[in-house]
Amino acid sequence: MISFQPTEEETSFIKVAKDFAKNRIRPAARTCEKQRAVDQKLGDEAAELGFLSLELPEDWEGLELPLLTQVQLMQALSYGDLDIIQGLQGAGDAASFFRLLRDNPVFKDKMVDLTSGATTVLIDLENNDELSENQLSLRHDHDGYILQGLSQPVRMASFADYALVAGKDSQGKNVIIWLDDSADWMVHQGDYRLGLVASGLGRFSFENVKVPLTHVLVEGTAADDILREARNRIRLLQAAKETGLMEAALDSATEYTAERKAFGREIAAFQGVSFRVASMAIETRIANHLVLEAAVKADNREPSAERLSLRALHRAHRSLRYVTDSAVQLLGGHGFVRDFPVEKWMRDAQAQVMLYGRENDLLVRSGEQLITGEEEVSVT
Amino acid sequence: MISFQPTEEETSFIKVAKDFAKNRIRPAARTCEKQRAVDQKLGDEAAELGFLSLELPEDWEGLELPLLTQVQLMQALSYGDLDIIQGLQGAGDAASFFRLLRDNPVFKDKMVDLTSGATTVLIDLENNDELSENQLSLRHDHDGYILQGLSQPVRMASFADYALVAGKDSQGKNVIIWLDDSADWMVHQGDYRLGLVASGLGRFSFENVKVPLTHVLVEGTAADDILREARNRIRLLQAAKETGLMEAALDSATEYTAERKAFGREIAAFQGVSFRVASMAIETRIANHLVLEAAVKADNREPSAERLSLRALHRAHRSLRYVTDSAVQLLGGHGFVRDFPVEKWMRDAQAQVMLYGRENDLLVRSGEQLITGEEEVSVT
Amino acid sequence: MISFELSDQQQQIKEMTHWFAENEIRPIAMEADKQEKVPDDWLDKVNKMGIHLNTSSFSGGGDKDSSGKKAKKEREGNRMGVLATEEMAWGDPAVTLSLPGAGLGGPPVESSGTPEQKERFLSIFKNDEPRWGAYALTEPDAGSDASAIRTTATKVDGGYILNGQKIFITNGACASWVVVFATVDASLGRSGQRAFVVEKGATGFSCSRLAEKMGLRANETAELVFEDCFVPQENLLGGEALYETSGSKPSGFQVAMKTFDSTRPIVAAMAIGIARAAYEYTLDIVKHDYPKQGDFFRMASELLGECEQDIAAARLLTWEAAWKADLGLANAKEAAMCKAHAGKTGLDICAKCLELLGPTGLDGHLVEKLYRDVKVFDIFEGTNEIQHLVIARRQYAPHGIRV
Amino acid sequence: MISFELSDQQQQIKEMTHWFAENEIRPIAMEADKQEKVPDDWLDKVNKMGIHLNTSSFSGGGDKDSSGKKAKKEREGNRMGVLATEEMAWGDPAVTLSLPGAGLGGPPVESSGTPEQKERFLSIFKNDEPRWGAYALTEPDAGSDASAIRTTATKVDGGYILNGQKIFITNGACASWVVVFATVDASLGRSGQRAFVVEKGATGFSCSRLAEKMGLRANETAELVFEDCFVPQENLLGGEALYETSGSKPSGFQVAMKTFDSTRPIVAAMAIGIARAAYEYTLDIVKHDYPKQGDFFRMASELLGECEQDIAAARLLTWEAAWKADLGLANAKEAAMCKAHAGKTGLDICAKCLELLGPTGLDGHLVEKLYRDVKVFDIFEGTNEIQHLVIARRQYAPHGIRV
Repeated sequence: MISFQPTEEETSFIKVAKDFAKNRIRPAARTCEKQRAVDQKLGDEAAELGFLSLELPEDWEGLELPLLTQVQLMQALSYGDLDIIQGLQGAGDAASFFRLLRDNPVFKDKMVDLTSGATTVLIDLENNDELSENQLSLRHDHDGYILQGLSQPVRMASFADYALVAGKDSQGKNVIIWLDDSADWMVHQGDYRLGLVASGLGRFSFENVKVPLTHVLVEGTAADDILREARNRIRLLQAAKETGLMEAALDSATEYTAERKAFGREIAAFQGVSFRVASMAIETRIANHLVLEAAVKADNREPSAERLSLRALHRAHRSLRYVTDSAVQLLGGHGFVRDFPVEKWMRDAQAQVMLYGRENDLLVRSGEQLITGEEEVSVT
Repeated sequence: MISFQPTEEETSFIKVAKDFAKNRIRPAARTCEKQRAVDQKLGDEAAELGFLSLELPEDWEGLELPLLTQVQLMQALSYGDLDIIQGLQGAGDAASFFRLLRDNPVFKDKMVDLTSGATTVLIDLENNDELSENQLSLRHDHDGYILQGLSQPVRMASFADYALVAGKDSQGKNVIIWLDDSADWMVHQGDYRLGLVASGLGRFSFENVKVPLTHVLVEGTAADDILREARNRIRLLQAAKETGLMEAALDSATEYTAERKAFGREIAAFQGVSFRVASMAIETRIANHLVLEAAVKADNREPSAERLSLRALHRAHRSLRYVTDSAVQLLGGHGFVRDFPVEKWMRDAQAQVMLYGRENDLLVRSGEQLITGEEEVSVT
Repeated sequence: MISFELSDQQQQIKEMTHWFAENEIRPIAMEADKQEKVPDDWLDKVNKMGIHLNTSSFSGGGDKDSSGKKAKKEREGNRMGVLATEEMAWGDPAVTLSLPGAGLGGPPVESSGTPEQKERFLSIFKNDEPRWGAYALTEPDAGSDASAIRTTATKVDGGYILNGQKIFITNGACASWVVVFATVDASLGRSGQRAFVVEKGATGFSCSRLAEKMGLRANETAELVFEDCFVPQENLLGGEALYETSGSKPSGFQVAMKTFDSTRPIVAAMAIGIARAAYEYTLDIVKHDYPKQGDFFRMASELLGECEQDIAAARLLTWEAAWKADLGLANAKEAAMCKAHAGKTGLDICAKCLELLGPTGLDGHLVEKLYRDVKVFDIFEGTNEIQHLVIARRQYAPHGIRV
Repeated sequence: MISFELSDQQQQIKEMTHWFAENEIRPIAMEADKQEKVPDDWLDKVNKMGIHLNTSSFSGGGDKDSSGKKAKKEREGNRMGVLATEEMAWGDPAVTLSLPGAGLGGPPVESSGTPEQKERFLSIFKNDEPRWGAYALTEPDAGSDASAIRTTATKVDGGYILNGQKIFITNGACASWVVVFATVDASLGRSGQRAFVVEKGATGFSCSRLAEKMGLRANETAELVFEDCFVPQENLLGGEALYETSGSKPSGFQVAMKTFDSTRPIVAAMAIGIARAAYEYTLDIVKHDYPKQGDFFRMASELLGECEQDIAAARLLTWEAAWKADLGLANAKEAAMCKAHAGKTGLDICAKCLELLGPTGLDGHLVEKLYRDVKVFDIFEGTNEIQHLVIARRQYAPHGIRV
């Protein structure tokens, strides 16, 4: 039966997350940005509350929640500050791979400690454009792989204990490898000013690093399936975070324009203002719903999950840019200075959409699947 | 010196055109639509005033005006009603070819009468998508060409005396041919309800029609140049017509919203209304300026003329859809019924953009030339 | 639990209405547009099948499903209504709007009529011959501003005398009765408004003209005139009691407004059905006729990707509004959101499909008709601007200001 | 005759400013953003070169070109101003705004100052050391609504006492003088407003804080405080005479407003310069590093095609506004149009370029800086919303209504 009602369990967990977002995360945002890292204590609290292990498997001490529940929690948390959420150390985007590869012998043999503070960085070669020089490449070598080149900027690079590299090798075969020796790489800290400054952005460089087969988690068609599913999950978790930021910007702009006066009345009384707030509200709601629907499909492992995750992330990107820009615009000059959070949110938003896939590309890929695949508009 | 001031000559000719548009064309629009053809008398008057021979060469009894002057006149005329302008019989889009091919021996030999009421239809194979079945094709035959298949819908098909077919043959070679025997083709009247209903829309069908070399105006690289230049000119004349319709819709919506009252005041007092009118005004002005600039380049036969004509027509299409839709929206229920002209204008606008090149395609083609060609933003 | 799966009942009505739309409605869509009329024999046939348009909760197949069921069962009439309406409009919106039934006149009678009135007006939709109800609010000088209506209702012995004019009335000429909004005293503003059910043939009630329109041509849009038209007391919707209960609060204006929260999702569902029809028609052509690589393929992927995304977005918003209504939750904001989004993107989607079809699309293709039809869905039942106002009003309500 | 060719003089200033932007400004752009400051020695160097920012008519190379030329020659100062400003901002907008000169304080002094004031305030910009002028209108509670300013000016013997606070003042702390708007009597509304030139070091005049900003970080944005600040009579802009001439008409408010028609095209030209810098930077990378076919090429063609089109559109609107100003024609509508379009599309263009650059664009690329810089161009000198209001007002003026 069509319903938009979270379960009671979800509702109470979401409340915890939203309170944490408002009372702990939001107030720490500027400081963490200045320090270019999330406050350790804040990270510990988040871990304590379980927010860093939502995606991890139960037998790895994770909560292993359905994606539907996780997206609602991620949205609530990101209402506080996206930068902080993206800078929380731990399994990060790699968590989805851990979930899907929990029984992989590589992990069994190595018994790496992933649940108490160690940080794993996901380097997805999909985000390598095959455009730039010296881009990171993975070459098959007779008994393993060779990693060579410079990755795109990724989150948490500055804090990396482990790295998970996933994507196509030079022959076009998918492979997922596990790196647990930080001597294998160098991290270029670079010059990041736009946004998500506390999230440890950086690029990995590898100089002909030999990866033995004992570090290969999976390759070939088996890797295809894992990669597809993990990417679907990551897209949705990221889109949910974006929705949380949208909500924050919407509320902030609503509040400001309800109080600020000009020409003798609250500026909300001008349709030039209030209609834009209404459009922001619509876009936020749409992004929310598209994420929820895709999460249900992903939980059910339906074939449409991939297309729906592309669709949800595309819309989240687009709406996020619109909503955060609108919030700055509605605050006028006050939107451009650091006295209010909206200027930071607009910067974080732009950094976020740059990190997680080109808007246009996500759209076209979802569209291609419509033409080559199923027929009906999928909402059922 | 940068200037937006028309010459005195232009100003007075534009005044004649605008008066004719307001006093003669506008009032006849609904009747012509019902008759599915432009009133003969109105056409005669337009011819009398010279409006049908602006592009034709002087030695063909045309006015042979610069494109810069013509676009201003076309804009003024279309302020009356685009459908009527598109339905005025005569040389139509073929006029640009006549201008460029005035000395062609085929015309010399045949001495066709083009300046007194005969109607020529341009069938440009560029508008053939290479997508549909039985599309019109031009095949080289040992001493001429074979025409076979069904054209896309074109203007004035129902009134055709002559046809000019231009585009690539099946080998990819450009060729322009002249057909002066209406027995060569059949016109499918079809079922046209959307807009430009008075413009004689129809499709030409040819059943293996043999075109002898005596009807080939030009082929190969010589045809490339003629085609490129003629298409640039046609794009700009069409874009100018679209700008005229935009102006009409803008004025109409402004007037209506200045008079109509709701909630105790003129609806123009609501920013939801007045800001949209302001955006319509901006778009109309932009379309106008891009056409003017491109026309200057085309008159000077500068290499950038092609890109600028693609750019101007792309923006005109986009703005036309926005402005005519907005006019309907601002009139509310009154915008949807035939008591006001805006519903017709929105339909005509949509038909127009469908006839003259896909918006997206025009944009991408202009963008490609930026990447593969010149560097600077061209406004100099 | 959040879910987007249809219940058995929902699935059933979706399938049934889709079948009907595909096999009965779509085949006559183009011809009805050309004739500017839905054929009488077709109407007679579907009426005998028991197919009606009821915008409060759709009833197909002749059975009433929203009343008298066993207690505790979750109401799902609004969700079923939007599901069914999307399918029907997918077949053709003008034909759908012309289906026999109470139409937009249904909700005010259902929500505000006395039991006697409900019985009297809603029971006439029988299989013997097609009948319609209608809803008359808009006037030449009162469009979006429903509080500005000027039609007067003068109390006389045994009833009221109406004088005034109404425009843009769907099925207004063929309707057996029309819910008419009028004011007993313009100086009272909204609280002076009353809703009446005026029956066909009433003296002084006539149709002065049928509107010619951009689209929805097969559906009748009437201009109605009331010249000293007597309406008996028992046709005052809700009876005098309704307007006396609590001073200024309930009024004809409230009757008019409260129906929007249930009709806007229905109107949104229609716009979605239209957009989906254009999208599927175009997708089909692209799939079968066009190349699967290269520039055109990429353009089609982009445009169709956007179309499908906006359809899904509009549909989810609409479902949410209907779900809230079924649960008895306030849904004015959601109803406005779905209407605003579906109305606007409906046109965008049709335009994108026309761009893909190219010039060929001008010649006898369904999509151009849908393009002409869909525009008004961003206008009637509250323009896009009014929807934005409603959303903004709800958005600012917690801050204690009224925009 | 309609023409888009530059005159010799226009071409010359464009080339000169471009040379300067490319060789002097651009090289320090990224570092100045990081330091949140334009280096003093650089400012000293360019000041010695005679490069100033003068927003009414740009003067480069130390020569004054807009005054005292032979009669009959068409004025072209505004066109030269927008051409030069676009080039400078292309180099870097924050550095450009930090250039010595009267800045936004210039236009009000030029348009409303007495000859003595013009001489006294505008002649200080000499080669010995860099000096600035500034313009202080906005207050914490008066942004778009300039008529609501609360800074008071109390008439005393020999002058006025100012009390109040101003925010978002470009070069407000380093300026040698600031044009300050204040009211002699708030109950008089706009006609009570006066413009004063407050000189650095005046007692009671201080900078309370420098704002930290999303972008334009290298440029100083000050918060100014006036606490019983005495301003001598001779610093009332235009003198008492200006405010007495015709009753309520001229006022400080008019002084503030009339400068917008010449400064808005300048601000638009800056936004265009920024957008063009992002576009050219990205085009260059796409040309040299990226494939010339396939999906990425098509996406790049589409996005860059849109960028270039909007840059050209904004530039043509800006030229038109400047051309009208040169001819002495009313240009408020055109000035608002170019500002609205350039401000909005400036951000769109930077965002599109960032999309093309992908994640790499986050790491030390100029475009992300330009993205942060450009946003405020849709806000200051009148927000996009205010521009729409100005355009609408002019659009409805012939119909006799004021919106």
